[in-house]
Amino acid sequence: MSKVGGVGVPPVEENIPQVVLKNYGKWDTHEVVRPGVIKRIAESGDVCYTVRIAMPPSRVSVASMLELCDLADEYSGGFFRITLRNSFEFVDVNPDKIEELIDKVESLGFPVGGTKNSVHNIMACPGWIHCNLPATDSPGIAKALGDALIDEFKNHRLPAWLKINIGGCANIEEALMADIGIIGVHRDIPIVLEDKMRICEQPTVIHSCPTGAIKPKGKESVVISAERCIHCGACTMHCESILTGDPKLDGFAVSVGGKASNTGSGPDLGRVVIPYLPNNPPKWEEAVNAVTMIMHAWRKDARPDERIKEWIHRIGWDRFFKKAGIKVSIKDVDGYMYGNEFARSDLRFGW
Amino acid sequence: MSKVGGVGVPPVEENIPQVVLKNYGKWDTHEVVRPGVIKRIAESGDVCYTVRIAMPPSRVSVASMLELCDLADEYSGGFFRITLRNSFEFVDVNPDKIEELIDKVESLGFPVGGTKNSVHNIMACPGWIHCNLPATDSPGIAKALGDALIDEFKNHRLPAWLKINIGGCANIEEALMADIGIIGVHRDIPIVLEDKMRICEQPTVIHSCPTGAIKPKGKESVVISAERCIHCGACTMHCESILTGDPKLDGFAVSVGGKASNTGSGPDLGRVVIPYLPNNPPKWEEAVNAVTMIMHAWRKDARPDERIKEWIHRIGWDRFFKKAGIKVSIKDVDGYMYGNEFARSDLRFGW
Amino acid sequence: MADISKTADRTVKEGLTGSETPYMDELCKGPWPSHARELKRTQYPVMMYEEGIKQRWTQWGHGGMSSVPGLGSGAIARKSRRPDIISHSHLIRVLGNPGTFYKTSTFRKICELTERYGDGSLHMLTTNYNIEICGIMNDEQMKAVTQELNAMGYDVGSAGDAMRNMPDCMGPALCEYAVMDTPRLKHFMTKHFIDDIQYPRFPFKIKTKMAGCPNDCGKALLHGDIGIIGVFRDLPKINDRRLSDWVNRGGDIRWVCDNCPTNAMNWDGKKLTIDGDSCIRCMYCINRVPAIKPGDDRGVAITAGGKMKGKYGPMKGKVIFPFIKVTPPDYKELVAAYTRICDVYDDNGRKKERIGDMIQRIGMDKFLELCGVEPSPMNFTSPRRNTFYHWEHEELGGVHE
Amino acid sequence: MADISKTADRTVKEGLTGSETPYMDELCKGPWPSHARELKRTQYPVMMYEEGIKQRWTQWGHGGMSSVPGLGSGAIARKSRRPDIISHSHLIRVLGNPGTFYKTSTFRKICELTERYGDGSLHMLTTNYNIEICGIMNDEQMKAVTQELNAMGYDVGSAGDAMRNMPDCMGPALCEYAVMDTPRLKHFMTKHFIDDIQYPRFPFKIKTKMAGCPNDCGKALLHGDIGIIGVFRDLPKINDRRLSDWVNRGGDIRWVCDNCPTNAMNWDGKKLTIDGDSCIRCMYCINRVPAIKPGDDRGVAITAGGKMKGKYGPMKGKVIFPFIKVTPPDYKELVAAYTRICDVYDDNGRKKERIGDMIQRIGMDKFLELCGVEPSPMNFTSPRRNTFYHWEHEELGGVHE
Ligand code: SRM
Ligand code: SRM
Ligand code: SRM
Ligand code: SRM
Ligand code: SF4
Ligand code: SF4
Ligand code: SF4
Ligand code: SF4
Ligand code: SF4
Ligand code: SF4
Ligand code: SF4
Ligand code: SF4
Repeated sequence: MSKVGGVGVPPVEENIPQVVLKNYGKWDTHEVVRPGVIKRIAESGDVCYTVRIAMPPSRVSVASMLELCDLADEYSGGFFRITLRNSFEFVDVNPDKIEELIDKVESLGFPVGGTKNSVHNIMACPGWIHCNLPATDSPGIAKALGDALIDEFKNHRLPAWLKINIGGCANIEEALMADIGIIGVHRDIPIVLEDKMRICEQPTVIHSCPTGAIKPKGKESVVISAERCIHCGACTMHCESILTGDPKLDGFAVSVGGKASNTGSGPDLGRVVIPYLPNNPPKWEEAVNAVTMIMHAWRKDARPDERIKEWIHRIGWDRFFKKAGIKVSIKDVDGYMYGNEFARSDLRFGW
Repeated sequence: MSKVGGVGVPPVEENIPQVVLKNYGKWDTHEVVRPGVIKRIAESGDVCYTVRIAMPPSRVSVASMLELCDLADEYSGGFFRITLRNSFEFVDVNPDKIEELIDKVESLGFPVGGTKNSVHNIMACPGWIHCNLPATDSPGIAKALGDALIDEFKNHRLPAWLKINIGGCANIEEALMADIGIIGVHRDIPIVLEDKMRICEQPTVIHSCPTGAIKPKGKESVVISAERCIHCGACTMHCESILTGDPKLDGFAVSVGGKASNTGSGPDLGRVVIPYLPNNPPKWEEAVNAVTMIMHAWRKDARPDERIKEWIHRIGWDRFFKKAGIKVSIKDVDGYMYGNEFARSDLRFGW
Repeated sequence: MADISKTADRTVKEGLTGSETPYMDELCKGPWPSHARELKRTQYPVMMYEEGIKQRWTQWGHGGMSSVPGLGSGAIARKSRRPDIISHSHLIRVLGNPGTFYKTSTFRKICELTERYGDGSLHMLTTNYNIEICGIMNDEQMKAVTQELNAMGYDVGSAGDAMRNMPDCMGPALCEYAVMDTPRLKHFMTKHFIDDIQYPRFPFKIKTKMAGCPNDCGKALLHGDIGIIGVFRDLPKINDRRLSDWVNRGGDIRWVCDNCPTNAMNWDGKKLTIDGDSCIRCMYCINRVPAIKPGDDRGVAITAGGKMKGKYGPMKGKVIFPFIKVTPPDYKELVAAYTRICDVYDDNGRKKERIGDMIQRIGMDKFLELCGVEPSPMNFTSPRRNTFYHWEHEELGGVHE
Repeated sequence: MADISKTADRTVKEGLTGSETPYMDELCKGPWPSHARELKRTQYPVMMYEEGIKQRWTQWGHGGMSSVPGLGSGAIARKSRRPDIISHSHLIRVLGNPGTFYKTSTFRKICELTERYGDGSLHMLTTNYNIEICGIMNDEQMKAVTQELNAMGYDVGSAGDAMRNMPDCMGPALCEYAVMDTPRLKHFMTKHFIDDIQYPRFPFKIKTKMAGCPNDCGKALLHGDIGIIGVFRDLPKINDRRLSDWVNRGGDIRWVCDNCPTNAMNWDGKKLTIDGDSCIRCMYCINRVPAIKPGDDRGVAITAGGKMKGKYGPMKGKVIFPFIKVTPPDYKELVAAYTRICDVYDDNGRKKERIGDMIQRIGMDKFLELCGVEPSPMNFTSPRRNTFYHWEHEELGGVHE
């Protein structure tokens, strides 16, 4: 059979416009001329305009991509990027044609924005579209949030940027790395399909559990202890005969304060401040309310250029919960057997 | 047989002078009129002078205590305190008599000082005087340090105060809580006295080891694994037949940055920056050099009112090691199975 | 080829048209781009999603890494729990381009393949920055797609216990802050390690993430099993003339100084100085002031152990090699350091144990030793608190024998 | 009585005189008070220490908690590894006075007892602030000493797996910062819990440490198995007139503002204000400025889990009850909270497991629940990072049955 793979990725030069190649490594500064449109100025004086649009969560049709390709051909010499937040960017757009492009692409249903102090493109995993582990439907929530926050996507009115990531389960994907994250949580223990059990390899399943919650039951099946299970889904991932999820109990948690860069108080993962909200498609009111509540408290109180993490760093968690109107529960206290690191060892209280 | 115990401690009123009782809870402010002498002023206008002296590490003779009692009778109406750093304080001294008292008490061999921005009294455990676990001789080191730092005890010339605590072994006692701490470290595994072993209860000993380094050897004895042993001494503490210590290998580590109060960057235990120095009585040069080296680097670089912990907090560990002239070793990296918490997760380097 | 595509045994057309999809119809409304609308424009079995929403439970069944014929990796297989709608639906992961730049001419081919062999839906991009071609039904199709991609100079992989796609940021291609050439490094690394990307051989997945500077748009430190991030050691460079122009044009330098995390900046009204004893190269002043640029002593920091789940839970990466020079074309030092980490993982990791969990288990000190790192404060936030050392035989001069 | 003291079978006089003690003689020199000199002024078997120094190894053997006849606790027994010098030497722990104030009249009696029954050496004080009467040779002596102490209103205890002495700071007796009456609380607690101090019954020792304010001179948070520390909830009080006097007399208020850890202080040149949204009641401004005093809404925070060794190594205490009102004479709320922690430890602690290690093992959330604490941010530095929750049956509405 003929060879497969071993190729790698195309060279950089193949997919970038002339101006980018010419000024590669020689960019001097940039201006965000309007939400979604970044003007990059090179030492040579050359400029390169990019136009950024939001993308549908997790899945896009070939039909839509081809429409975007048509626009790219017409306005950016056929060049585009998918950003690290999965925004779509037309690269090297003729400044005089920008408004025209914006009209056309927005009329196709792709809003322009998501730069600087705005809500950026929302990242979400496939959830119920294609995965077997989700406790919640990331794309559905992303869509509901996008609809609610569209004006903040299209404007630069926030103290700093607001990034929202959504993961359908404890695998979490991006959620904890965002200013606000949504993470699917299973609450019931996985279901063992006794009859099917023999297709899986008992030792492997037992080994897959981080907390040792899975014990053998006879030669062929296993039992899961509710005391030890942390609902991580690893067993379901590794064994066909263990099902995770319960329509009546599944839901999601909300985290805040993720940030990657080394500025301010430095990089850190977010912290989970709302342990559980119920799944409520297709409008996902609970998710929308939680996010907007946090966003408004931050917006009202933060200093310019202060991301959610830095805002909390300044005012302290004591005051965050008050200002955000979130009730503290015992679930906020890290008691995971391998966690336990956040117990307080000072009296520096902000009553 | 007649009753023993059940008494408790004498009431507060019994051991405090009139002025203290009268102004109890109504003290308004204080001045350190000279090193070792604190003047406390009450709302009523009353004043109370205390005179503080250094005490010998861990042991004092009745003879000396009686001499101090004589002075207390003469100069402070018979009242004194032992502070939380085991300094001895004459309480309520007549201001006109302070110089006289200072002369007399210093001629008895007790220096006056240890207040404010000075080296305070040095705390040390009994070490070789009376304990079976020490890896080093805390009192000997305390004495050597005191001799070397006497001028800093008698003056207020440091950026902030400098507290030095010494513990003879991993039980550590006070060491990690001080600006500079000295902690005895055993390096060899404990010695099992096979023949005596049967006097101890095998399971108890095995259970006493935090890392499970002790395994049964037959019915009556045990073996200790060098891979797992962390030299904590718990087994020796709990079993007569296990000896800890090796004259050729025992020594001590040096820690910095302990602080209890909630000011500045808040309370924290110190960190161990020198993993091992050899025991070298009676002059303990290595200990004296390490402490003075750190003290000088701090003194040279710190801002007024900046304790060692706050100094390091400002300049970062990167620069601390450079400035203190201490070589970083792999031993500085916390790899204890239950530790591991200090691995660096940012790129905020201070080259 | 055509025939292969026909072999797709998709479910009854009714299911697909989505005539009875009240929930998805709801999700098609509103201003934000709708995945529901997108799915309806494809052959994706919409009833699978509609039913999922209705029952509030995914209708999809077991799945995970599967291999493209002739390769060890490259696909995700997915069974369905609703054979009445569809039996299964696989997808292929196409390695993302350097800098994730695309041009329509080649991308249209990818669209065509997706139509021909898949259900017409794409995942643009995954959070590890691959393109997923979805709705592929069988091995022949997978192989065909892969071979056609190969012909275009594209490739697949990045599934299972292999090295995954190595996402980068746009870096010098468009960004003024780049101190490292991420796209070219990505291109080099992908070719250099293509076998490890396509043939799983590690205890668990290895995700390598790259960023061109400490702003870390690649979030490499937070979630890279291995992170490669551009850093500089000397101080930020200040262009005095340009700075005063900027200030005169209204730039608020005082504000920037106030926000310097270590108060390292001092503006006396005329001149800006940066205190070398305080600056931690955080990028803030550089981000805010065009007259301040990264220093010239450049390289990369390599981190390890970032991940989101696993035994010890979410973990940030830890600094292993704080500074490595970047030396194309062979990137010798970098490749050596990177390979060392992978080998140590390969030799010491337990099955399904991520690098981060392994480090937690064996200890950071041990890991650094195994990696041959000369430890420095760049490896820790603080030295250890306990004196529970392990002493090597040499350190004891063999005395205890 | 006299006879009992005579029964002491001390070692050969030669050993004691310390004629051959070059090391100790060296340690007698120099300006700092010398323990060697002190020991030489007593009947302490100096050759034990001299030999220890010479051999660089303690000459003392097994020891630890031992009990005073009629009591469960109160003494430390110590065997010798050098029977040629001395066979053994025990000591008694005399509970420290409230505020550790003493008066010569009673203290001289303690000296006399030390001469009569001990070797004439004292430990003033231990790091848990007891007086140790050293060099006691047998049970009769221990009992005699204890009874004579009892007659004076003094007592022993604080050894073994019991509640230990509960050291306090001088507090309101001499300190202007005190927001809690430490000496009186110490007196009350010692009497109230005297049985638990004298009869070991816990998994391991419980050290309770107290301090009158967040300056924590008692280091209660750092190393108290249980810490009781005075705190206030309202803002520091500023006396404006007094402040401007202080400033006029040269007080550097700007400097103090700069050192406020949360930049909560704002001095406009005339008036000082403290931002209630930023102040964390750290005490700094109060420590530096006589015109600033602690607030009036006062109570104590109770911490648990501080210790220096044990399985998980050195640990700071953790905040359990952030604010408890102090209500003499019965201190109802405080005693209830304190007792609750001890009971939870008693019920859940493993043999020789300190409270801190137990919390680490069972989890902070579980511990707070067992203590009946209504959790607040005062209990954590940050909320949890993982979603690995345990869901109680009630929370699931019994659905999964
Ligand atoms: C295009 C993109 C890189 C790419 O290769 O795709 C990018 C581009 C830029 N980033 Fe970024 N960042 C991009 C994702 C990220 C991410 C990753 C993410 O969002 O998931 C991060 C780390 C996550 C985070 O936010 O912490 C990130 C952290 C930064 C920072 C640090 C911000 C901070 O908190 O200090 C800067 C510096 C700044 O903004 O001042 C930055 C700055 C920039 C600049 C200004 C760099 C430049 O000179 O062009 C670019 C425009 C920012 C903007 O959108 O307004 N970029 N940037 C990504 C656009 C994502 C999007 O579609 O919105
Ligand atoms: C497509 C994608 C989500 C997305 O919307 O982007 C994804 C999808 C899946 N992830 Fe993931 N993961 C994806 C990025 C991530 C990330 C984010 C990242 O890569 O930075 C994480 C968190 C970071 C990390 O790796 O820790 C992530 C952590 C996991 C885990 C947890 C691994 C662990 O340490 O325990 C699993 C479970 C496993 O692999 O055993 C998992 C497993 C899965 C599976 C294969 C589960 C399954 O088989 O049912 C999902 C397939 C869904 C499907 O059929 O469409 N996914 N997964 C991402 C594909 C990335 C790629 O192109 O390779
Ligand atoms: C007498 C004593 C309390 C007692 O009941 O015995 C005491 C007395 C005072 N302490 Fe203290 N502290 C005493 C041990 C401590 C300790 C414990 C220790 O040293 O082991 C601490 C916590 C450990 C530490 O240093 O972090 C301690 C942390 C403080 C602080 C916080 C310092 C800081 O870093 O913020 C203050 C406030 C200040 O100094 O501004 C303070 C302030 C004071 C004041 C000024 C309070 C007052 O108004 O009288 C007293 C005089 C300080 C001085 O010595 O110059 N005291 N003080 C202790 C004297 C020990 C000695 O002999 O030197
Ligand atoms: C006298 C004293 C040292 C001093 O110079 O002050 C002392 C002396 C001993 N300590 Fe201690 N500890 C003393 C305060 C401490 C402290 C400091 C404190 O109390 O704040 C600590 C660290 C804090 C803590 O408790 O964690 C301390 C942690 C230990 C430990 C470790 C316990 C553990 O968690 O593993 C041991 C070993 C044990 O108890 O099993 C120990 C055991 C011992 C023994 C009994 C060991 C032995 O039997 O060989 C020592 C008796 C020495 C002797 O014969 O003179 N000592 N010990 C202190 C007496 C306090 C008191 O009056 O009750
Ligand atoms: S986060 Fe969970 S639900 Fe979402 S794709 Fe990954 S594994 Fe599936
Ligand atoms: S969900 Fe996770 S914790 Fe629960 S049984 Fe499965 S593997 Fe174990
Ligand atoms: S610290 Fe160690 S050596 Fe010192 S008294 Fe305590 S147990 Fe003994
Ligand atoms: S010293 Fe500590 S670690 Fe070593 S064997 Fe004894 S108890 Fe175990
Ligand atoms: S990581 Fe740095 S170099 Fe890369 S895009 Fe972001 S800012 Fe630019
Ligand atoms: S790089 Fe960061 S730390 Fe350094 S001067 Fe600029 S803002 Fe300050
Ligand atoms: S703790 Fe507070 S009240 Fe007690 S002595 Fe120290 S400063 Fe005074
Ligand atoms: S108490 Fe501390 S935090 Fe509050 S204002 Fe004073 S110095 Fe600032």
